[in-house]
Amino acid sequence: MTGPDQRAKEPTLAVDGLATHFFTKAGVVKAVDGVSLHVDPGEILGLVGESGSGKSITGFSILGLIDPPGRIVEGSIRYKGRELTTASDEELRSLRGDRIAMIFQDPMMTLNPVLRIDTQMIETVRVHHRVSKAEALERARAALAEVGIPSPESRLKNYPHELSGGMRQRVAIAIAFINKPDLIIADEPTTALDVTIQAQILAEAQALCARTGTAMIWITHDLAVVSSLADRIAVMYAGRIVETGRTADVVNAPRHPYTRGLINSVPSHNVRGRRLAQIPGMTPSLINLPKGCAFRTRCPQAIDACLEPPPISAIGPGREVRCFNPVRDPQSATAEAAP
Amino acid sequence: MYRSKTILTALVAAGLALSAPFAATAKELRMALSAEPSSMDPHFHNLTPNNALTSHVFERLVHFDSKMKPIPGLATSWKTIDEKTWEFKLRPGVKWHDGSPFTADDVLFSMERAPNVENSPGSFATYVKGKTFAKIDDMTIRVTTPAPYPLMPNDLATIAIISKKAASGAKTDDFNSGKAAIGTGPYKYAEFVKGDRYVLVRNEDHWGEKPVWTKVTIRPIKTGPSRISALLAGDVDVIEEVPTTDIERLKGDTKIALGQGLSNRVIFFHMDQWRDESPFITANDGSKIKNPLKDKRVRLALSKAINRPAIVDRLMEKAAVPASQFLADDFFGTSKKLKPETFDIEGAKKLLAEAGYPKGFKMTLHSPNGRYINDARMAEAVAQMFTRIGVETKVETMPGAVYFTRATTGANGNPEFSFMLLGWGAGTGEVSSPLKSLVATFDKVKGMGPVNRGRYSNPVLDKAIEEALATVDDPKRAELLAKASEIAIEDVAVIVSHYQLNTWATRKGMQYTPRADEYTIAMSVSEQ
Amino acid sequence: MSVTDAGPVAAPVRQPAVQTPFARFVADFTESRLATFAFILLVVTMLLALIAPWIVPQNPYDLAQVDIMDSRLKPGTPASSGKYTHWLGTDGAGRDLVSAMLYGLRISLLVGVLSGLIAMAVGAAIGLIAAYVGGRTESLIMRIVDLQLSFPAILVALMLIAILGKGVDKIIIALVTVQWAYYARTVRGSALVESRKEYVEAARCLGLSNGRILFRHILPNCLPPLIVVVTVQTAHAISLEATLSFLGVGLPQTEPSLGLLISNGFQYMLSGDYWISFFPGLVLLATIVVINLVGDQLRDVLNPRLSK
Amino acid sequence: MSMEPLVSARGLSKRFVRKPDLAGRIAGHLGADVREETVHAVDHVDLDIRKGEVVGLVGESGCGKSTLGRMIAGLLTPTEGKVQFKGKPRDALSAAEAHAARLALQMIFQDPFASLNPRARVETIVGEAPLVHGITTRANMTAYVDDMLRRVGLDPELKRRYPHQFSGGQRSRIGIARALAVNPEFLVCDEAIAALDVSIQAQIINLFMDLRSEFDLTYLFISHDLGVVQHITDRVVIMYLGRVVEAASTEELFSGPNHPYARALLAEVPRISTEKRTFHPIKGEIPSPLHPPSGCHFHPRCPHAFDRCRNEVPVLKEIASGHISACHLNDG
Amino acid sequence: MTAYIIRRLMQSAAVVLAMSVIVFLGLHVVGDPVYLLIDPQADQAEIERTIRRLGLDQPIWIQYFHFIKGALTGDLGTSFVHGTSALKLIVERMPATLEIAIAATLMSIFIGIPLGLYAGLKPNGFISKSIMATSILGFSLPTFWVGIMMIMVFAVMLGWLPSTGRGPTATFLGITSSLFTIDGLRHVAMPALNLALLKISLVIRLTRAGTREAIHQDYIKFARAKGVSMGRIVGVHLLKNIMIPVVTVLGLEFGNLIAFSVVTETIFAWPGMGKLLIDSIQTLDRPVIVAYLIIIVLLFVIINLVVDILYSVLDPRVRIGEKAT
Repeated sequence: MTGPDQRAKEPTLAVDGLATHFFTKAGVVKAVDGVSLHVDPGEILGLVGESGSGKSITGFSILGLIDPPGRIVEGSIRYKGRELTTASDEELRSLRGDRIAMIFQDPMMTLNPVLRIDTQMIETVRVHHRVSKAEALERARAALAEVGIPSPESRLKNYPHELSGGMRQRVAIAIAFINKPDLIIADEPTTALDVTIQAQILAEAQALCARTGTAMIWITHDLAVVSSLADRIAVMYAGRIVETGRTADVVNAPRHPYTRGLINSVPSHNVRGRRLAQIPGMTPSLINLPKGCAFRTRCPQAIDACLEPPPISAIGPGREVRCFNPVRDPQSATAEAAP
Repeated sequence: MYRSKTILTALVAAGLALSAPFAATAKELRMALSAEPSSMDPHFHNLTPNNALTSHVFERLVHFDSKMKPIPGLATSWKTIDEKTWEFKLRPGVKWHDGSPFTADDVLFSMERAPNVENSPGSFATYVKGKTFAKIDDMTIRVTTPAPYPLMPNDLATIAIISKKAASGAKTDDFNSGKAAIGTGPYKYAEFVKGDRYVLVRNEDHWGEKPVWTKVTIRPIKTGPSRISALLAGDVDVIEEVPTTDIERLKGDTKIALGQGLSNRVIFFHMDQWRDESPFITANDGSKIKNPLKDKRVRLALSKAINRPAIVDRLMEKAAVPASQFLADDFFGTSKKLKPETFDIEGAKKLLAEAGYPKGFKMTLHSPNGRYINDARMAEAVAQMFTRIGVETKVETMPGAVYFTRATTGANGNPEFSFMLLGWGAGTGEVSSPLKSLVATFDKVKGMGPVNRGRYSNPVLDKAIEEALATVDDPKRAELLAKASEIAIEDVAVIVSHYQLNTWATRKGMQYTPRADEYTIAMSVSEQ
Repeated sequence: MSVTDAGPVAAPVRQPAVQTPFARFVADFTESRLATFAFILLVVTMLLALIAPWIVPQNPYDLAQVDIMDSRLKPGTPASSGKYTHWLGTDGAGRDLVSAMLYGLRISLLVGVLSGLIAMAVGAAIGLIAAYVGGRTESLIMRIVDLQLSFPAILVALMLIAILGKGVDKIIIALVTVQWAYYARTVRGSALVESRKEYVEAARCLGLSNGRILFRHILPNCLPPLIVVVTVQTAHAISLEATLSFLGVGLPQTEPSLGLLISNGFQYMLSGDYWISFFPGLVLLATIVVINLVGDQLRDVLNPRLSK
Repeated sequence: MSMEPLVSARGLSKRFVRKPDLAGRIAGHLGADVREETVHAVDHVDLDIRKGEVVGLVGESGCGKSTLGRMIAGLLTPTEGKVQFKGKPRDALSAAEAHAARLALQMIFQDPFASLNPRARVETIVGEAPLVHGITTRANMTAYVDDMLRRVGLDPELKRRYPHQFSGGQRSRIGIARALAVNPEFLVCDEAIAALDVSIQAQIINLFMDLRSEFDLTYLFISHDLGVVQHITDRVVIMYLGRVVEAASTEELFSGPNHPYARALLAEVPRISTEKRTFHPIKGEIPSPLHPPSGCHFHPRCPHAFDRCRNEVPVLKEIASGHISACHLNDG
Repeated sequence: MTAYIIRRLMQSAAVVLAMSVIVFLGLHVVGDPVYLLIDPQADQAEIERTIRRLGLDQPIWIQYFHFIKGALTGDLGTSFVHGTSALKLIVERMPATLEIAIAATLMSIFIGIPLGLYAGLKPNGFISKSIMATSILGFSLPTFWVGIMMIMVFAVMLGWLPSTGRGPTATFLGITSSLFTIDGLRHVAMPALNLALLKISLVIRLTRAGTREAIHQDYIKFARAKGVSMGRIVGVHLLKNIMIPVVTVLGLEFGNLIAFSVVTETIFAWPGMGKLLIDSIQTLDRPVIVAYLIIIVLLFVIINLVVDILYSVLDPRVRIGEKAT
């Protein structure tokens, strides 16, 4: 669906060298430090990273939702060619929820508990479009039906607490899709849900994107989820993207030692009952990152050069890795792949 | 729209109501009281604020002048027919507020009702008891007593005369609602909002001198500083019971005038003189001792220890007079011989040593707080003074609610305390009242010494009091009462401290004529 | 052992040294300069109150040292004995105001702190028992707590003082009566929350005794909200005592607290002798403000929901 | 593996009942809608765990797996049924035996933050129970705690610190050390790795496996993560709304799940794949345990449901050796 | 709902019973009102007659029994001091107290919420810090002290407002209140503000705390991500959530307001229930005290009910009665 041949087209979103830092009393937290990525129309980009890797902050930065003490210190975010880092608050506001929407992690917390579903949906329409209340309500109803909510008419009259977690997340997705945005940033939208519900949500999201041509950035810590969903994957570690590429390429042949470690840590990727191939150590503090490559201290194949920060370099079409000493035998990672 | 219109209407109405009395001759007076009258029923409760309020509307046969001398009221004159019979001539031509004429029947009706009001927490029965009223004609009343009774006019000065026609079968609430509040007085009932305001309008048909004010609004403001503030802010014209602390300042205020006068109230101390061991007196080491207050020398020593001029000057802000006896010198039956005990620390110490207490003893002084002017501070000051002569004195103050029960019947029906601060206002305006109540031997049957909380007992004094009470001839009785006072004071039956001065403050241009009975009434406010 | 390849675990770089919860708490607390200042002021105030008898020129509660002749002296007037100066004047009974205020502060703090502590002990015990025992006992206790809380403190105190009479002990009894329920509710609430936490389950799993779990594990973790309540209630108690004194049902006349000093001096407000109630008022206000400031900061520091 | 189960549950049930109070009952008499509400968290479950075995307990939220685990660990009292330890019902144990059983059954908790007392140092957390129970002496406690920490891969130097000074993975290790310190035979791991990052998860899973061989431990491994369960367990039990629907050896279950729910569950587990996948999720949501569906709890979502499923509760039947399943389809 | 009301009723019945027993016994121990009320000149016979007239000669339990018997028929006894029905006395004075309590509540809402919102949205600004510092003053100043200061400044020195007392009343929609006249409002202003001061501080703090907490909630961030304007976020999303604790606390504090009016009414000579109570305590007017407490308990029941209903209106997650258990 996407590929190098389509790169000539203007991407829906292009982030270049984004750095978002938090200026706390304890020091500067470099939550996002030089992230570049892009999504094309209708494409699903999986942004993978563990907690504290800066993946959510990247999402919020795109929407201009970084609050003090955080600040975008560098880089550019271009939505269809429009620069967002310098855009006014009002410009950003008019984009949010209309052209770029977001879905949050915890469905129990994202809907305002004291407002009815219809209120929360209608306002999303009316804040961006001059339509009548009835028209907005109709769109809300349609959006609910679109995400597979049975009897949307009556659901509109409900308060969030009257719905289950899965239902609420569907409502949140419906709100995200209601204005037919060009881009949706989904921040771990299925992490808090049960497996069967997660599968339902994934199915809905996939179908919707395909249907509407909306681009999506799917942020997650779970490689397994994106590997079956995303067109491309970007792996983040300590505020930086360490590897990007088409999903199959990244999963089959991870080049960055971290990506490989991550894939190998997944139990189902190991022989049952055997010790897992684990990454030693823990995620470093973002205030006090190791010099050079942030993964250096945990990396089994670190070399002296890693004391310098590695640049991200293209190693193939649409395939980049940030490593001085990338994994050479990509097959080793997937050799034991199960099932 | 509807709302604003209604409010507007209400405002216009209110405005009219307010502005109407101001037209031409209208003169309104606003007075603030320190206590809240509980009823418009003049027989409901014998209480100063009630009596003061109701005396605007209702009159008595005999009135007290500002010095509490009996003067004609609804009775124009009275005389004794014999030792046990008094005859009162009623004032002719007096009309009730509803226009009906005042007659002897109303008097008999009033005397009948006064002691028997339902739910009364303190009736006038004491003043009616033992008196038989008879109508001679419409304008003449005769009162007979089983024994010679000289205080007849004083007693009858307490009982309001109400209209038989309007008040037959009336309950206290009927007076409050105005239904039965038909009097003969200089003011008519207009409004009674309990705790908020009491409004009176001038009775244009009154028989006597017409008061200046056409409309009187009386409001209770209990807190002293608030009362003063209301006066200073111009919200009221007259306030009573000016806190002594503010007298100095108000004297210097050109917008304010003060009226100050001697009251019928004496502040004194009762001393336990009946128990061999007094509960609140111990030796300095805390061990029990024989009750030292039984020794006259000790009582005298304590009296000498009190610096009365200092109390008057520093504590009462000069709103008091050092006391020599039960009532100030001007009152009927006082002794001209008695002088305030002199302040003499050395003498006091000497007397204590003579009595066998060279190092003094420990004592607790009990006092109410908020019942008399500066009572708690007074107790504290006196305790200081006693401590200086070696009698280490602790002060315990308590709300009147607790204090009077304990002081009267706290210890199995007897007074609980050893040394207590009290005040006495002679309601009858003469000396027999304190003598009979405070220092006569406690005797339930005879009704003597009912509040003799020290249980002082002196047969000589009892005899003197009884003799005086049976003497109808005024000069002779005055002499006997003075004699009795001298016996009591010289034996230090009680320690008297000072007579209170009552202080009223008015806005400039008005003057309050002070009253010894502490009444605050519109008739006493004159215009300058 | 093979597990060690999980690390020599990289020492956390955030905390350079062992940091006790207390040290962390101190660090958080001192983040606000105002609160730190308030805390120091509070300590100074308490110290002053504590050592009052040794630093003031006069024992204002000893009637032999107080003379009515010295009443209402202006600030700066020398004492009649000539040995010292009434820097803040004297009150209506002739007490040196500096002395009276420090003694009054003593009483006010004593009343506030003691009633707070006793109420805390009583309330915390009842709250813990309620949370621990559960069932009907808990319902009963909590209903009583609700009733107590739904009834205005000032009315209860007023009635109690009217019934018990005056005195520091009586005031404390009354204040404990109106305060214990706050503690009971707080402790029960947090004890319930804590006892649902997994570390309590873990302790039970480890076979630790109920008493040990209750007092060594649950109670210490209920302390933060309790500390906040103590500060708030102490300030409240001091203020309530002052109000009761104003209403004439407070402390004995000869041993005035700050509240009683104000309420006595209140009579002089309009007569120009402002100092009699102004200075005690200032000290009372400062004390309560300082306690509240400390309590506020405690609330912020100890509130897990606001922690960074 | 011995045949005698180390721990077994017999007909274990847990019901949570909310009874209306006096006022509620009066209101009920007056016609108000006041009912007693009952949640059947666990409904007649039988389970045997043999010594040295790792049993996985799988199910989605609200299925009662945690409640079951806590009943087995002795933290909750069953409403009905018995837990047997080494063949003896727990309530029939003598005081000393009960004490021993209590220590032998330990639990590892889910939340690495809530499961450690924030006001205790690591040495207290780990050392308190052994000291109280006389497993170690005060004099030897330091050495004992150091040893425990080393075993779970923590630097003993850190033992004077407080929980908030550790990362999630380290806290998990502390929690494991605490349980190990009383020499347990059996560990109930309740979602013990769910809150950890992927890379740390792997470390802890490895730790569990190492400890198992080192101390001859038996595990009940409660998890919703089928990937982990598949990797670590010998046998898997699947629960749905308080009931066991299927149990089998791990290999057999993962190669051939029988119950439609088990099949759906397995199918929907996201796996790392190189292909974009199309999802075919089962319909509907998990019903409220307050009002569970009649008959087979799964019938409203089951693609194969027929009348019998709505009316009759299916019983667990052995469909192959050691493989039991509760589905009416197996009868037809 | 029914269960809830029954529960409330049972609870309040228990309170009333407990309260009345305590007050009866307590006041019995304190003293005899007769000595306060009766004319000092009265002799022993008259004192005893009065005691009989007030029914105080009976053993305390018989007095209590009579009270209960009367109470069941709606008669809460006759005031010793006023000689009229205690209930009537209180009911007559209730409007005045409710007036300042309502005015004070409105003040705390309309002053407290905007200030609290501001302080919560800009927690580090100078103005916010000033607001918070001032609110601590509001907590700390003793009511009586502020009251007299207000009189001195606004009535005596500036002469803007009347010093004490209640203004003229007017009737609007069947309610007679001084809130409906200009002069009445001028009279209400100071006592109400005096009473409100503490509540304003409370509302400021609640609102600020609520704002600070809510602003970090996902649903606010989600609303921002939807492109909703800040005005609507604060005015709708935030405010509706903050109102829940504010209304609850204010409702419950309304009772305290009425209770604390004891102090304010004393200073401002406001003819309300509080002043009646303090006078009655001073004169040991037991029937009034007991009746007052019963009325207060009933008031609390009503207030709690109203608060709970409001609560469930504001917070759809709550069903009436659930909070109470």
